[in-house]
Amino acid sequence: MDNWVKKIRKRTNLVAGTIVFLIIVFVAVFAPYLAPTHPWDDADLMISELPPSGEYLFGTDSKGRDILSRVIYGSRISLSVGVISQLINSVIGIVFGLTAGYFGRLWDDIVVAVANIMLSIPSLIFALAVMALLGPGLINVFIALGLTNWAYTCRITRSQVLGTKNQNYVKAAKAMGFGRCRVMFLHILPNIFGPILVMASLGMADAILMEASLSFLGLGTQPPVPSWGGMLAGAREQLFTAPWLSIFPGLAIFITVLGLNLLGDGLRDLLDPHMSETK
Amino acid sequence: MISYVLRRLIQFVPTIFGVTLIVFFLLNVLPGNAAMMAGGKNRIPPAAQKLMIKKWGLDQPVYARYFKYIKGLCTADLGTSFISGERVTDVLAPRLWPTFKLAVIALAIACVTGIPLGFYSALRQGTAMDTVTMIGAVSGVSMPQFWLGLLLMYFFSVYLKILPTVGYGNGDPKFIILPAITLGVGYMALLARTTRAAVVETLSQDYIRTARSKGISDLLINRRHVLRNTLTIILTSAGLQFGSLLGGTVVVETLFSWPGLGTMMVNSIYYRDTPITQGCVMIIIVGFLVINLLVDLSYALIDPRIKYQ
Amino acid sequence: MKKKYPHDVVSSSGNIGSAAENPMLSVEDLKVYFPVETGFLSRRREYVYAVDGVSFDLKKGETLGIVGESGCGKTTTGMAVLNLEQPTSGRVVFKGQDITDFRKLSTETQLQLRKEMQVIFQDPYSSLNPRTSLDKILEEPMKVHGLYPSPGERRDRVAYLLERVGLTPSQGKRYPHSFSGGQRQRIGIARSLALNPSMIVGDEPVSALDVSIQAQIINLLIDLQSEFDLSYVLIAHDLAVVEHISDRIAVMYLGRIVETAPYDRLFVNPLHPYTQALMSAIPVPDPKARKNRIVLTGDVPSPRHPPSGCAFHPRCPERLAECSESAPGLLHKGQAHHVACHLVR
Amino acid sequence: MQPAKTVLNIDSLFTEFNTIDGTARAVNDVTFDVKRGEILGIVGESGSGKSVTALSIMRLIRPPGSIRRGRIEFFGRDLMGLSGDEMKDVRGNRISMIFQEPMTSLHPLFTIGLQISEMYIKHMGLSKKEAWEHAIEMLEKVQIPSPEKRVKDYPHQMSGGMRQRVMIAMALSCNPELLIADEPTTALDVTIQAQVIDLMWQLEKEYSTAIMMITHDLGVIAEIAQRVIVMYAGEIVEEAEVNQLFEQPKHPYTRALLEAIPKLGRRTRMGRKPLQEIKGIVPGLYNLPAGCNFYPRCPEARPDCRLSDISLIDLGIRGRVRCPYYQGAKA
Repeated sequence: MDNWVKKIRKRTNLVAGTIVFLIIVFVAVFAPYLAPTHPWDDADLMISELPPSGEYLFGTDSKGRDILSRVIYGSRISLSVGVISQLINSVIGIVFGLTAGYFGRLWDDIVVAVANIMLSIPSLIFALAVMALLGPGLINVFIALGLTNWAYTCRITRSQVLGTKNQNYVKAAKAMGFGRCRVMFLHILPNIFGPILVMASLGMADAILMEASLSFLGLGTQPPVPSWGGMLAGAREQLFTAPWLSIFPGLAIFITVLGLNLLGDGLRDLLDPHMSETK
Repeated sequence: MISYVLRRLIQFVPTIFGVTLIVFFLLNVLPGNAAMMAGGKNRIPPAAQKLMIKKWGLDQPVYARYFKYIKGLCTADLGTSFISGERVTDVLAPRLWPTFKLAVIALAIACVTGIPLGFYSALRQGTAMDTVTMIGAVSGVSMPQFWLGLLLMYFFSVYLKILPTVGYGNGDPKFIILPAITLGVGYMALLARTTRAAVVETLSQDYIRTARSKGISDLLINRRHVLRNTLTIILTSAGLQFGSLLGGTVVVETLFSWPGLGTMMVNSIYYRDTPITQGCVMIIIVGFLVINLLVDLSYALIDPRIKYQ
Repeated sequence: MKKKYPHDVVSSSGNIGSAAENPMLSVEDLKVYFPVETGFLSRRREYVYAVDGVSFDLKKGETLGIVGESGCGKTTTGMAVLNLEQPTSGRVVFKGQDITDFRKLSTETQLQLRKEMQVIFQDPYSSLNPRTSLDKILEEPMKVHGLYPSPGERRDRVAYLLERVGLTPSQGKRYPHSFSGGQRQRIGIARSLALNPSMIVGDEPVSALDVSIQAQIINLLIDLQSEFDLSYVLIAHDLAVVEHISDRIAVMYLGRIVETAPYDRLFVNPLHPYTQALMSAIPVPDPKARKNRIVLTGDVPSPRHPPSGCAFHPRCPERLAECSESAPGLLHKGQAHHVACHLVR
Repeated sequence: MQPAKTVLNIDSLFTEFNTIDGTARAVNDVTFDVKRGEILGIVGESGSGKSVTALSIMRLIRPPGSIRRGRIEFFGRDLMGLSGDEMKDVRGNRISMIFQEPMTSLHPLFTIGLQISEMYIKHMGLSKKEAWEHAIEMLEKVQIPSPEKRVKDYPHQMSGGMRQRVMIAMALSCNPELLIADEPTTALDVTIQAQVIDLMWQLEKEYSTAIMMITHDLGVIAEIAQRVIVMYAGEIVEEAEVNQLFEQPKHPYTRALLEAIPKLGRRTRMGRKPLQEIKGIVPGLYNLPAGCNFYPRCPEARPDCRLSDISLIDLGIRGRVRCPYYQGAKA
């Protein structure tokens, strides 16, 4: 156990990623206590486009709203999109990947074919198509992103199952007459959970980036809900007059996604000794 | 080898078919909706709606329309726009070249910088340079493109005033610099990470130890033994990740008002012009599939295990 | 620790292996083929002929050793007996019951059979679930089969098993990664005993272990056999290990048994040229015994394209013309010694 | 070149691996020499340091491992003092090595012809074409049928035994003075192992190359070696001429090892006696016992064995042994 502590400490990326992630969670949970003003009710055209100052740390936007408050509340959108859509992804991907890998035969062929078709559609393009169908809105973003990346989880899960299925401890479990569900969920799943966890944290980063992109394009979360991507949508026009509008929401996305990517990398190094011996 | 190439080519057909199926049904499951929303937020009188529904054949069942669409695809007919009534192919044709140019230049920037960086980093594992490069790479992967674009725009156009902000500039090369860099950076970072991982993995192989035991110089080991093996791994993952670059064109084109397929697609979604959206999606996906097909075919040249299959 | 050894049968009487009484396990003309992907566009289906007509019996309390080189089908035979591989054709009869179509049997029968037949694997590192503690590894099968229903009984049983294989019950809370290879193999053996089976198939149970550890495990297996009243099918490539443990030995080559005999007969009088070559190829740990070996030429052919006639004929130093034409059947040469070779009539 | 008696002389070699779990002393004060044209067997179990010793001689130890200290004299010249480029002229050219895993030790994407040619191009400065011709010649020497065809093969088209022959051809191509064979037959089947051992015998006579044969298999050692070094937990515990080692093993570990292996035909001749076990487990290199490393498992251990480190006792012509009680135990 001592070694685990040592190993985790040596992984700077894991530690940094975890800290960033915890900070984002903290900010999202306690947003009402941290934000100086309400993110959209306190619009006041008298104070529009003020540069960052002691009073408005991040400045104000064209409608006179405090950018710091909006960035703080924006963490709730990003985090919920990341968690919920990745949860949908993981459940679909794990169920299909596990059953396809374990049962094989026709079911496997079908799942692999569908997953391959899904993988041949660039994720953002697919998400855009789903948004075109459903129309904008936060709930629709959950659904669109939840349906987008499951094929990656499915592929990883399936390949892990194929590798684990022939491990002798699985054969031994079969030889002792254990049922299929017991073997799949109690013997195989716990042993392939590492790579799935890695996928999940990288997938969350991806989902957050995609939500920001969708909102930037005006097809994601709708105003006045303070999505980080949406806040940047109009920023280009004010680049000459109020560049700070572009800085802070983007920085927030960047740091959050970076944190999750570091977390994913760190987990991979930790859980996959094959890859980690290099550091 | 011929059998391998043939097999890959034939596998291409059902994939395309599957993709059209998914895309078509995704965009057409709500038949009335498209007509209702056609023309954007301006509501159309019910009488006109009925007329439009009839005109576009939206009263037919989805599968019938799908077969019609497939039939059209075979003759390179992507349908007609709901808004302008023009043929989709005519609308999209002038948009192809700007997007293609943007994607290729971004790809070139990414490959020329990303692969050497990853290689360099792997060979100097654990050094400060390696750490800096890899922090840079993970940052590049995490960077939202529209934000990076805004920052570049601010620095080069607003602050230094040496490059134009947005637009196509009638093909003036100055205009493509910022969009191409913006689009390429994420992909470059991906390539650098993939390359580093592949090289590190290869370096730990037994046959590299064998090469060392033969007294061959490090340069030759890296150039010949490592590179050759790494190439297949990089190509595979570069092909799969190419989708992120194509998806990025939508964002980057919108940010830089670049007259390509991406802006067209976003606009068509605003205006509920389904045939146009569909056309854009299909073209982008086919581009992605073709790239991956080329990647797979190139294995046959690199890996003898496939050649002799 | 003093060990009592089961009395050794020095002279094997002729009844070993004879079908005088009902055998515990009887395998008849077992075939296991694996389909392989062939070239694209070709309609022809190809197979790996992993096991191609194997027959043997196993009596209660007996140890049958199956030896052969990699690719000879010995492991597949073992897995087919346990129904971890589906036989393509042939019959597997266990305690008088035909179990070839395992999946068609009722669930209770399947469970009952699983309980009776257990397995020990070669690689002690992949044979234990890394996320399960020792106690759980041993308790889970008991729970599933409803043996030792009360937790107290189960705990006692686990403690007993651990002690019996040379571990201490206090180690039960630990996970497999904290044990060495030899200790893991002990855990694997304890697991195979958890259900009180009557037959154990051991797939190369000692070949992955260090020399100094091998002896411990071999001795343990021999001790347990009499104590738990077990029959063994022991698959191995090391003839010396097999001779030490087995009552009867079957030599396999390319999916078929070429010779089978009581261990002492086989050693004194190997009849098949392959058996002779195999024995002569084994390096003897005695420099004085350096000898002129029969060195076979060529490689073992692929089980995808086995040679015609006797599969051994391309490498056989004594082959006859007919060897490439017809495959010899197993001939009884007396005293339970069977051999499949045209030279032996 | 002046015919020297000693090809290689290793003096107090220490090689360590520094990992997150601590420092593993993989090779601990190892001293021995290899004489011209002899086959020296090094035998030991996993973790005994035999492979690390070989890699240390080649100076192929990669981080986190490193050679702490020691001299590796090759014809009187200390390899530790050579520059990287000078060492590359030694590797493959004058000392070459064969590895255990024939399946993974050859580059999968190059023909075997090219992989052998590299040796001639690098060390003899031959042209590609000449090197190719030599490669075919080498394949013929290692008895690969129709070498002019097989030279264009890729490794995946060959069996394990064939690949090991290719490795041998490659290793011997520049006629090295020392060949280090690290478990060259372990991954092979017995009948193929016999072929490879046979081949090595023949080539040894033809090339009069000194061979360092590393294996865990005492049978292989008895077959091929003239002198034997037994290693345990990073240390040499015994060294002796081969007949002496098998007839009069001195160290309790060697004795126990010889008793522990089942020998073909023994049961038939003498009935089944239990194999003599060596109790306990092979010690981890991170926490070696104090005093004699074998003490916890030794059937003949005495209380003072663990008090202080035991040094290797030189018995002159009878070899060396790391046990002060080797005589008492013999009786």
